[in-house]
Amino acid sequence: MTELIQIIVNGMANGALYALIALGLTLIYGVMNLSNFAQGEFAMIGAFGTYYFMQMHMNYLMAMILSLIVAGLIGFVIHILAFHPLRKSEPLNMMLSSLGVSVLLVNLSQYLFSPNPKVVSNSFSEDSIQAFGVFLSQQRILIVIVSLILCGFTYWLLERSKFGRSVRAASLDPDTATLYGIPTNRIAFITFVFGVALTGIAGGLTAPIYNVYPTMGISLTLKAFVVVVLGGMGNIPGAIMGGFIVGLIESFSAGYVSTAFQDVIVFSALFLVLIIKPEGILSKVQGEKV
Amino acid sequence: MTKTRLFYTAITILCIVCSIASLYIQNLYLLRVFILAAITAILALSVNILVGYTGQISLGHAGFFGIGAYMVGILNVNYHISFWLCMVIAVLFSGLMGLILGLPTTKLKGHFLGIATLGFGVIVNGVLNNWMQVTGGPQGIRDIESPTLFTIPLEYGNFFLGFIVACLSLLVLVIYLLIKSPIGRAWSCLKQDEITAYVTGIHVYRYKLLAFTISGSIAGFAGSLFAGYMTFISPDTFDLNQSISIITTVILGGSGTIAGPLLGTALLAFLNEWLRNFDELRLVIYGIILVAVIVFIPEGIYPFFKNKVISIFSKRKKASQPNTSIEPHAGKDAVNE
Amino acid sequence: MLKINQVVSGYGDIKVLKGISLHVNEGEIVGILGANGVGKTTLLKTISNLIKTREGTITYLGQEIQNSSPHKLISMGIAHVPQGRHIFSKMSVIENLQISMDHANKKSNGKDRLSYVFDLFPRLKERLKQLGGTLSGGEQQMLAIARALVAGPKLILLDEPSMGLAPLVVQSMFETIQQIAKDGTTILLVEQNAVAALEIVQRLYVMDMGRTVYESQQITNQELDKIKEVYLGMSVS
Amino acid sequence: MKRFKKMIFMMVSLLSILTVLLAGCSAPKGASESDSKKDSSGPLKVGLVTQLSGGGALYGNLMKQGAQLAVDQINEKGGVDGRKLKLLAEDDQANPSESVKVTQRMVSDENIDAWIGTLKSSDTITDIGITAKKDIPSFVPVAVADNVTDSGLNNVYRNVAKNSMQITEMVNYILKKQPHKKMAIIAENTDYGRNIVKIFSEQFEKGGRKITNKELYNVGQKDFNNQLTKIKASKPDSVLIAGLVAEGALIAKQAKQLGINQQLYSFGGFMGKQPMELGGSAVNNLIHTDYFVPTAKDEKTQSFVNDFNEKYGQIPDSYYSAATYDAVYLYADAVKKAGTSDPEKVNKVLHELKNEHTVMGDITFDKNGQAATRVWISQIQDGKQVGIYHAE
Repeated sequence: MTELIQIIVNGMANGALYALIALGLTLIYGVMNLSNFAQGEFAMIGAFGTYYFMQMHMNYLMAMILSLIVAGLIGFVIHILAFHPLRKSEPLNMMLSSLGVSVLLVNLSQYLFSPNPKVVSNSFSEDSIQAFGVFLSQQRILIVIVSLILCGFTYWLLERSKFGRSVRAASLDPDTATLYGIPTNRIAFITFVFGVALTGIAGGLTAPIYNVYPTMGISLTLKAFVVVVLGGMGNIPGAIMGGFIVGLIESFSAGYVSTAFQDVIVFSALFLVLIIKPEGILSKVQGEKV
Repeated sequence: MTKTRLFYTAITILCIVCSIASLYIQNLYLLRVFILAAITAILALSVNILVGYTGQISLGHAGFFGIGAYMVGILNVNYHISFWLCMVIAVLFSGLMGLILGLPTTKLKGHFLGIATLGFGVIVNGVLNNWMQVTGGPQGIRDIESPTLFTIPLEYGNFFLGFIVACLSLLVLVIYLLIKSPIGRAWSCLKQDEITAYVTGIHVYRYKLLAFTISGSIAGFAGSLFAGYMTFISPDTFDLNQSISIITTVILGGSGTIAGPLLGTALLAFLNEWLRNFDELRLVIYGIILVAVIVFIPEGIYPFFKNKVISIFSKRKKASQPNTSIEPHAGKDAVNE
Repeated sequence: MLKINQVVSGYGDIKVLKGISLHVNEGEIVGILGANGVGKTTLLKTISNLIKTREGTITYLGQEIQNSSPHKLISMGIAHVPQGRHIFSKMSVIENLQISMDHANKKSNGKDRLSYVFDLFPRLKERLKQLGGTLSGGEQQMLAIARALVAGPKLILLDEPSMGLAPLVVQSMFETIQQIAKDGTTILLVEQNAVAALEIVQRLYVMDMGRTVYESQQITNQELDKIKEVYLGMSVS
Repeated sequence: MKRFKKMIFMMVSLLSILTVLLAGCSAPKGASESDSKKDSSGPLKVGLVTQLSGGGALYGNLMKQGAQLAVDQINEKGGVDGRKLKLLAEDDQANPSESVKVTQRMVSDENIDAWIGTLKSSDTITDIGITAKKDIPSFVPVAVADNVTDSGLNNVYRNVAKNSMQITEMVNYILKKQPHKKMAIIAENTDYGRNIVKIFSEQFEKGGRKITNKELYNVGQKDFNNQLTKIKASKPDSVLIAGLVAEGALIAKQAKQLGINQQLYSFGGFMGKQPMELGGSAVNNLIHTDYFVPTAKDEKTQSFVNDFNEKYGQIPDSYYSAATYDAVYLYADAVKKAGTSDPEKVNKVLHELKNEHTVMGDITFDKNGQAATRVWISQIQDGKQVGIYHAE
């Protein structure tokens, strides 16, 4: 019984993190129609930023905030150089460009910061809380809380604010959105920066539990893609939901089937969903994106 | 007609020259580079059938590549079946896998298809890595028999290169014929607009499945060649990076053309080796070049230069022959599609 | 109000508009008729700058607008109702309207405009919370026009409002359009349904091959028959 | 008709291709084994093939640093018989075909005199197949899988204990000195990890103790809660981490956070101070095998540690640098002794070495080129590595 609860807790804790990364990915996909394979690299940037700012004797919170700004700025530059020129080109080209960006960022950071893992420790990172034999580290609790807050904020921003309306309109039908006064290019810019900054926060949050090293983003990107597809691409509640589902599938398959086949099972689940409900598990209204 | 014949003659001469030249390459390193490049070229051609001719994305082609290689490895080492028979089985089996993958995924589009095929690649890699009893797990399979073709031992790099160039030429020919056949026309039709294709009476689903099957079996063929050449295979070769590098090759070179993937392979193979001079910055530069090429030449290198050449030659003719090629981006601006 | 002078534009290598000229006066309903593929939709998109003008000028209220950003036009008073309606399908009716109001020039009287629109289309008021994609074709067209109107435009570019609608709906739609014009908004109407359009337009152009081939100042019955027969290929019975 | 002509034409082209191919039979076979003359006055070239990009670059760079230090030192002292050493380090991305390509390039393009590599055992085996064709002395300082030195090649030398040696030492130590009866294993899903799982559990269970469960993780994985939860549920009294430090330290940390406070064991990956840096207090009391102790009171070790620290500003505390450093020295000394860089003679000298004193211990290569180096059992105690046991 304890084991079952622990498995669920593990899954939910990881799920919250996946949701956060997927959130950025799904936003960017929605507005730019870009499958951003460099998404995880922004988590890496956020994590490195957190590490180096903390080396300058800043506190964890400060370092995270600064590093999310850094992630956003780098995202801005990359958007100008690698994605903006391709906005009218085929989506496949943008995706490929993002792959190039990923290679570039990973290897550049390896060149600049060496491949050695760096350790970020804050006051939460060591201890965990315990209830009925179930353990959860404090840092993970922090991740869950921050992730839920950010997911909620993003949801509110999109659904309730004027800016969010513009973003949704631009993602549904860019040309018509333009006709009604929405500067779609600028919206794409802002969304991209916002999306990668969110992922940057995720990087800063995970730094204390996962350590910081150049290749840390790659597996996060893959997870985020699974989450996004499960939840329906460009669908915010779907991404949040999908995050938890992937986290749970992972922990259950590790707990009851095989740890070695964990990834195989996750991707098989993805396959099943794609076959049965290609538009994602949460989507209600059918209707293709233009 | 004369143009076509010229094309064939050029190709034939090129192949003959390559085959002969391959026998006289003294440098074993260059030989290895060429052979591996030729295998990559076959892979690129197979992905091109999906990406270039039918407009489907595949981010999991290393899966087929791996299935082909492992079929040969497993059958040859464990059951001592001759290499050539293994190869036939591998090609058929990976074609079958293509068909099976195609059954659910051909209904998907764009990014969804991309992620689904990516998932296929991850699943295959996971199975290769973990199904210890059959695939040997991370250790891979060693001591695969080096093939012998009519008493020519292909373990010598020169002969293998000659053989593989011949295979490649044959494949180019087959694909060329395929593209010019009704199948190819159906593909290009459904690539442009599936609904129109459907209305025109093309069985879209079936043609997509066919593309998946053919593409899978060609990748499997490349895999069996790889197994025969390396005589050692392990799951590391058939990972996501491999899938990504194949599709990168195709798109950089120019998808939807035959010369594009070949040119892409040649350039990337060259780039990869040349960049070794830059030590630690190697992959940084590689990334920059990748992004730069896509940003500046999104249509691919081959079509770009071809258009350049054509525009130089056709300046005189322009008055009499209006350019009727339809821009692929035209639809993007249009609100009504 | 709107003056188009020798405009050339198109997609990629293909020129669709080959030097078209026309003008719209304030308060008019001007129709542009023509067969499929002669460049009517392209013309509207060129006016609203979704497609770049390559040669020629577009003057709106004495100001050249061919180089301004497309998203600025709505605040200048030009609203474009695209062909096929293109409402935001996964957003509610009210959100569709809000989007347009967000970027309009005169924010102050947004409420008035909203109530004006609901007077015109009471149906929409009943469905405020419904997602755009779930509306019927006629309702979607209403929403598309309403969305243009809440921005408080001086000029509406209407692209094939009758497309895919039942004849009865078309009739009431055209009546509403007439009403809108009466209320002081200038309308440039592109239609294939010539019969219906001819009922309401005050002036019309016939397009062919990217040019205007016919311009009529006053529409008489005699002229109507001629237009129908010569330019629109309809037999007059 | 047109189509028919086309077909004919294509058949002809095809046939001609095949003819050329068949004509190839009579072509000179010499191409396959060219024997270029080596320059015997230029620098001695030492090729190092290892992973210098991606996750494993962490270890590959340590190898490169060790080799570079040795090369620089030897050159400072005037080289070997007046010939300088030159290190060529290339990245193989831990990819088999890249590794083969790079090795081949070194062998046939650069005409290397000695080869050192790689991080992964499976790639190493393939690569030494290439160097063996030219009898190039090949050193394996890092890859520990048993079968690297099982291939019967005459030119391969491993100056580090093979995997089964360290596993045996560890099992013997636990059986003799530790009370733990039920052990869980968490292993990386590579041949390294898989081999440990296999050999360790065989020997451990032969000693009458029990393995409660075996969990696998992928290299590069960051979250091990799922594996650890399963391990915890099986109620072991100790946990064995069969992996390298990048993941191993995280495993130790996350195990603590899950309330697994049992004794941890591991292998060579936990050498040096990196485990403490990455794992903090979580790795305290962890017991592991050790090939190289930087604090050993050995003169050679101390001078290596000092020189390395001077050059790179850090203490070389894992065997990656030390063993690679040794490999360069072993080769240079062998050339000195043989008086020539002729591979045949150098190989002979290397095989005849008796208790050559190196940083890694006294080296004697057996007929397969395997040296029996020291294996210590160390424990991390309050942020320090302490040698606690050494089998005599």
